[in-house]
Amino acid sequence: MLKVQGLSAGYGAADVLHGVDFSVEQGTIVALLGSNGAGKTTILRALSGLMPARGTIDFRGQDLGKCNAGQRVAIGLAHIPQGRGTFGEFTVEDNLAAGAYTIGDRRQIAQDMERWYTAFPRLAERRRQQAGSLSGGEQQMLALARALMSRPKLLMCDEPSLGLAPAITQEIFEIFKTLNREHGMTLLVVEQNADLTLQFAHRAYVLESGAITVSGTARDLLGNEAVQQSYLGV
Amino acid sequence: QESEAPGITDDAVRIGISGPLTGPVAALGAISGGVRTKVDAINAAGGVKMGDGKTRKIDLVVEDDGLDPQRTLTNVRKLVEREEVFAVLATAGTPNNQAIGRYMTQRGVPNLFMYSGVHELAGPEWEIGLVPSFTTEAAAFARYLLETKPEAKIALLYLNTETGQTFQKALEDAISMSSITIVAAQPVTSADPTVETQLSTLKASGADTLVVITGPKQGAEAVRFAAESGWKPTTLVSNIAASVASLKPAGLENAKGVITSQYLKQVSAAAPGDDKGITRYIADHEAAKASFAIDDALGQVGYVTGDALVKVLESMKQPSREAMMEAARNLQGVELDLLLPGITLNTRSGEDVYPIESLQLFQFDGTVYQPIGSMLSFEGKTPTH
Amino acid sequence: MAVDLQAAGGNGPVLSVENVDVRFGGIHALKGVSLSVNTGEICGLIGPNGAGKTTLFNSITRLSAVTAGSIRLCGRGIETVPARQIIRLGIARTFQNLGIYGGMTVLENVMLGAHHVTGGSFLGAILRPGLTRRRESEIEQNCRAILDELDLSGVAEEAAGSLPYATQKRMEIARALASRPTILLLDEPAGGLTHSEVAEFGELVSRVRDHHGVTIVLIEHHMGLVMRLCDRIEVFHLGRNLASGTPAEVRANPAVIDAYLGRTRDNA
Amino acid sequence: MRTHLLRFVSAGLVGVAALALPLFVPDFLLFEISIAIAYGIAILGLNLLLGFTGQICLAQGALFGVGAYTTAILNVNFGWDPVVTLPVSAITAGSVGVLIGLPALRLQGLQLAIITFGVAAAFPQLLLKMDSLTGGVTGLATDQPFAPEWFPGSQEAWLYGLSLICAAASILVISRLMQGDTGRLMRALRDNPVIAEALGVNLTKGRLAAFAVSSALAGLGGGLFCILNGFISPQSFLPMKSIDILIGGIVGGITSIAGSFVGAVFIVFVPGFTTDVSPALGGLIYGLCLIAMMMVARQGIAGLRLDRLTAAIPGIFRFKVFSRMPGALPGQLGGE
Amino acid sequence: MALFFQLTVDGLASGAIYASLALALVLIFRATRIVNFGQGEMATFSAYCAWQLCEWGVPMMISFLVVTPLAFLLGIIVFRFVIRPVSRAPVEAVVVVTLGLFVVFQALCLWLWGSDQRAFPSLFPNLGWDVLGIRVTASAVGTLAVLLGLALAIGAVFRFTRLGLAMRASAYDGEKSLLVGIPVERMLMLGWGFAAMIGFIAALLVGPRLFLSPTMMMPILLYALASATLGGWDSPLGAMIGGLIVGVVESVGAAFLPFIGADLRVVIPIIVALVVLLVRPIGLFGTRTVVKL
Ligand SMILES: Nc1ncnc2c1ncn2[C@@H]1O[C@H](COP(=O)(O)OP(=O)(O)OP(=O)(O)O)[C@@H](O)[C@H]1O
Ligand SMILES: Nc1ncnc2c1ncn2[C@@H]1O[C@H](COP(=O)(O)OP(=O)(O)OP(=O)(O)O)[C@@H](O)[C@H]1O
Ligand SMILES: [Mg+2]
Ligand SMILES: [Mg+2]
Repeated sequence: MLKVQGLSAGYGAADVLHGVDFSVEQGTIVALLGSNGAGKTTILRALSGLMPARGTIDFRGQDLGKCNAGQRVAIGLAHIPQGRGTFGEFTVEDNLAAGAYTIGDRRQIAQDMERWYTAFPRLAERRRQQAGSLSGGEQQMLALARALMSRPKLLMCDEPSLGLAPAITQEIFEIFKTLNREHGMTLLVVEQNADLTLQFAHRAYVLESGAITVSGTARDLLGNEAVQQSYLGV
Repeated sequence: QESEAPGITDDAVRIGISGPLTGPVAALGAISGGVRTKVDAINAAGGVKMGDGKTRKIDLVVEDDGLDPQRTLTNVRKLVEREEVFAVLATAGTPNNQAIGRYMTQRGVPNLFMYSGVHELAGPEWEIGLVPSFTTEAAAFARYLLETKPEAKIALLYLNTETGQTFQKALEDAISMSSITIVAAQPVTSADPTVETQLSTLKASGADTLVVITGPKQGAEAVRFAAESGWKPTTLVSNIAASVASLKPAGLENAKGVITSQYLKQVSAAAPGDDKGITRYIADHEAAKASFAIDDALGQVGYVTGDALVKVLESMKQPSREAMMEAARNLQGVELDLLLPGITLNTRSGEDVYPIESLQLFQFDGTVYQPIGSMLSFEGKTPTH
Repeated sequence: MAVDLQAAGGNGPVLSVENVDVRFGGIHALKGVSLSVNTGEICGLIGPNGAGKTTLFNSITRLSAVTAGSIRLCGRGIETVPARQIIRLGIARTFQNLGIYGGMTVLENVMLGAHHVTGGSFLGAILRPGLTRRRESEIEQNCRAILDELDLSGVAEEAAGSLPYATQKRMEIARALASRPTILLLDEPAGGLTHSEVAEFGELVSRVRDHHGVTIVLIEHHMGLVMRLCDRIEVFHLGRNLASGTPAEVRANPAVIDAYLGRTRDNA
Repeated sequence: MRTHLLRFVSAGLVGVAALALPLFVPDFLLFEISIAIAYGIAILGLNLLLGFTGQICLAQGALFGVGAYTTAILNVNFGWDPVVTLPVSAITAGSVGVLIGLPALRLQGLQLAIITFGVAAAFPQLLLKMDSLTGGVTGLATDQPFAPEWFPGSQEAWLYGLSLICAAASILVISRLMQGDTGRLMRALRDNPVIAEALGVNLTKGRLAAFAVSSALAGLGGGLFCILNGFISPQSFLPMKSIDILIGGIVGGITSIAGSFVGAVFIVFVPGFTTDVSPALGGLIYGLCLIAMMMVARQGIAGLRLDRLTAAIPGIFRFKVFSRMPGALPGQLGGE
Repeated sequence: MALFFQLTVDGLASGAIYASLALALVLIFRATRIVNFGQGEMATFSAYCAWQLCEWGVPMMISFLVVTPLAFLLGIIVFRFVIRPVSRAPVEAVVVVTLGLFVVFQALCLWLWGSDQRAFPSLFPNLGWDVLGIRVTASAVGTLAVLLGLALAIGAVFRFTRLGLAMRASAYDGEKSLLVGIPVERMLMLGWGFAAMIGFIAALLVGPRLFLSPTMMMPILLYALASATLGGWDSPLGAMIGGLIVGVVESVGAAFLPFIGADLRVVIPIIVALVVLLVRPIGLFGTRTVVKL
């Protein structure tokens, strides 16, 4: 579904990514691990078109190099950015509506909205509240729900569990699993909670200093000693 | 010898103008346009034959000051020191002339025919005005009211600058011995978006006469308000706001009956008439491809100023700045193309430094101004201080 | 102005929060919560999202007004102290969503933490440049020492905004320490750390406590860290106290498991 | 250490060049340059506010006027020597500035900008209203300090020297404020006042002090302006003057000392040049100039990193430009 | 007392003038987060175009209808060639650019049409009614009605439509908007287009009262800014009400406050705005934003 070759990108003079290659198969969950500052966020930003990058990105047969960020969403790529990704001065409801910008069908929007409200009752309570005043975790939920509103084919999450209570984290991962299993949604997840991530991912890549160092099935990685040491805390 | 003065050679004399070409009062830019129209015509005819026997062309240098006195000073310094002009002409604005007064005096450069209706001079030795003071206009209005409406209750709309204040004081003086009263006076500023508030207040005062001494925009507004609000007072509008062109936005039918005072001939492109002065002006205007409209009063003032400059140059005995001031201070019955018949430039060294002190009253009939009464002369009556 | 711990009575509670209520318009974010922190301990504060943990920090540092209840630092009520005085009383904090100055260097950020110590005045800066410069270099030395301690010397001159998330969080701690606090409020400081990094971070926190003699209140969702590090844990839920006790007690508490930890596994 | 030395040397070079200027340029140009310096001092003050504390004050032209009128009134009504009035002008304008700054404690950038712009608009009308003191529209003519006997140069050179001294004093004040704790404090207020407050920064004091210094510099510039012209009137302090000063600040670069003076030169000379090119199109050319300027030099002229081209003199165009996060200027005209 | 009511009515009439420019300013602020100082001048320019068509003999209504889309186009062109190139620059640079627009369009009008004031044809009949001794003009009533309609329409578009939501989102944060697939640049462009169009309509409404001249809008800029501030920068209806408040207080205050008087009336909008802001820093109808750290 997604094939990335020789991806390089950086801020200003120095490159942060040095020719990254990886791919994501249709209908799988792929985890991207890596220590702090390895460049995981940068990869996602490059993929969603928020920053210029070199190399080829092929998404379902289309060359993403030719699409701008808005078009990438329209063809099914969604990105939940790290940290606060919501429109702070909009209400929760407006945030969700904005997330559905690429969807034309009003009924479908209303349905989806209800669906995510049910999944995150916290948000339902806070419908009319400004997103900026939500608690950190609530904002994270909102960001997730908003990305899902566009009914993406490939969902990229940047540390979705950041700031979420353990119970909610589990819940979100359950949602991911359901989306994947029942709707065939493909996921690319950047996570520090490697333990949990590898439990449900199919494949995983480890990024070190802007280059992929380890790759394999999630099971392989769970058994990999180096990975265990730095990411699993065994 | 004195011909050392800068800015003058055997075949050219250089004159500088600093005036607003941009900004909210860019309309005043027509003055320099008018001067240029006259100057172009004279140069095309070979130049001015000056009192020392030499014929010189006039070389005009114009700088934009946006009516900011500080920029006027900078411009004038540039004109005098870099462009080396012989004299500065037609500087517009009271504070602007105040700003350059000292410099002109220090340098001994004529500030000729400055354009300001306030008669106070900042550097009397080197400065002279041209158009009538607002005190003259106030006196003319007062005289009209004394004759036709001795019980008039005046509502005064005035510009809150020296202009308006000078006028107001003069008007008060002129009616002080009569039973005419000023029942309400409202100031306007050039920054007012509209002046309806002031006009409503004036109307509510019960006045039967409206005297307007403001810029053209507020003048037109006042005229329209007076007509549209059903007030219909006798309306007297200062000549700085009363040209037909500037009344047009108010609706000419609304302006019917408006009275003003004037020293310029009425020029209408549609009906030029056979007045020689006007014919010449129109021809010059066309030849110069002037950027202002032919009926633009400020352009005409500029033309008159240029004309007056030529007259002064002609009567200068020597090519020196002192001689220029001397000539400007001793004008006797000088007629100009666009001045109303009977109005001439008159000055007398040491006694009378105000060239035009006569006015004719006019009333608007819906298309043109018709003269009323005879020429009012206030020769030598402009207050000095 | 920092409060002298010894004078305040040894190991009594440094910070005690009683029945605090906070409302935002119609939202009742805190409904009479209490918290008491003893000198020198590391107190964990956990609870589901939106439970009001950050809001409590905000009320302690006076960024949100409390509608009822009392907050006492060493016995002294601070509910009405202006926000900018709080740091002088010895309370320093970090922010959940990063409160850093991205355009400044790390060193500058940290030196800002020491602002209240020297409190440069405009007149002083203009009229007494010598004195100003001396103080400046003093502070700089101190701050560099703190950066060393937190392993940030390498990035001291870099713009804070371009650093990795976790480094920025660490820098916030350094800045808090630069203010010489008696009590340190950390709001999710270990977000975005890998497991090995979390372990290191835990060591760092205890080192900081021992070395600087500070009391620490820690909000974290990282259960492994909280359980290992904290002497005592307070659990909030829906703006109320849900439970409190030692890590083991809290972990076993069914109400906590229900509301917060989740049933599947304890996510350590 | 090396960069320190270089900065010292380059500042010295600029100083020497400034001192030698009267030998090379004609008097009227020297006069215009002095006027530019007067504006430059006011712009410097504005930059302190805008660039360093992130507050915007569109009344800088009015404060400039307060300074000018203080000098003029003290000279005309009380016979003070104009030069002696300068500190008083600075202090007066500074106090007025603090008054204007009071709402700043509660208002955000955009709102504050508009309120202060209102002050700028009211100022000339106020001057007219108080004509017994200010001379109304005719303005006030003041004495000019004459060059003493021993001074070899012209009167203009003497006044130019006075301007340089004022400029040097202002630069000294600003550079001291920008360094160290006060500099950090101001930038902290600009980038995020809430965090700043949590860090113990006194918002009230910081903001008002910045306003005071900024206005005082405007006052000093204004006083100097009055001395240079020997005459002032309300026409010179119309609201557009505040806008011009703002333009000067931004075009020069709002976080740079040298930029203030570059910007002043821009607003003093460029309008003249453009009307010289074509009187009818002058305004058009000037406006296009402004727009083009911002396309080429987004951070202002001082942000052009001329030092990259001329690596040897890094200090001249960037005395010290403190980096800013893009869009970190909160609540300015435009932008959250 | 009659005078008081008359002044109130006058105030509403001039308030409508301020409100009309304020509306355009608020629209563009809401859509792009920029205060466009050149807004009034762009409107004047379009009004001149319409005037020119009338002068050439085109019927009034037709020329207005022709120029309205042209004004929209003008907004788009300005965005594309002037604003977009500086979109990544710091905000203060954008401020200077809009000031540049102010200068450019004023100069352009001056150059093309000269500085004389012109009579601008009015949309409304030249009617007036005497209501209990108070004069009410058709143009004032008409202007108010049109403005109210516009304000409500704009407000509704922003609040209830997908387009409005997308425009608000683009203005709030371009990057986040891109992430949800909103074509940010197109939204900003539309914002400029609509604002220019509303500006033109404003100019149509006020042109007959102010007389057409290159600096027509300059004196009302401050009042419009004060009105928008008073109403709250993100509310079109607020701008409208703010304008009316400023107009009425100014009109009545100038006549009844002896120290202020007509010559100091320019301080009135500022004082009103200041008082309101000190009580409510976001304006009467503004929305408060909370940003958590
Ligand atoms: N805006 C920026 N300007 C300059 N450098 C940056 C910027 N953002 C990130 N970097 C640098 O790029 C590198 C990679 O950053 P990135 O955010 O992609 O890392 P990451 O793997 O997502 O880390 P984290 O766990 O902190 O999210 C880091 O070293 C960081 O310092
Ligand atoms: N300024 C505010 N305005 C309105 N509601 C607010 C505001 N601040 C917080 N809240 C609400 O108060 C509740 C408590 O928020 P708080 O940030 O304290 O939660 P928290 O415990 O820190 O959660 P998390 O772990 O997700 O950060 C939340 O539901 C939030 O929506
Ligand atoms: Mg990251
Ligand atoms: Mg929180």
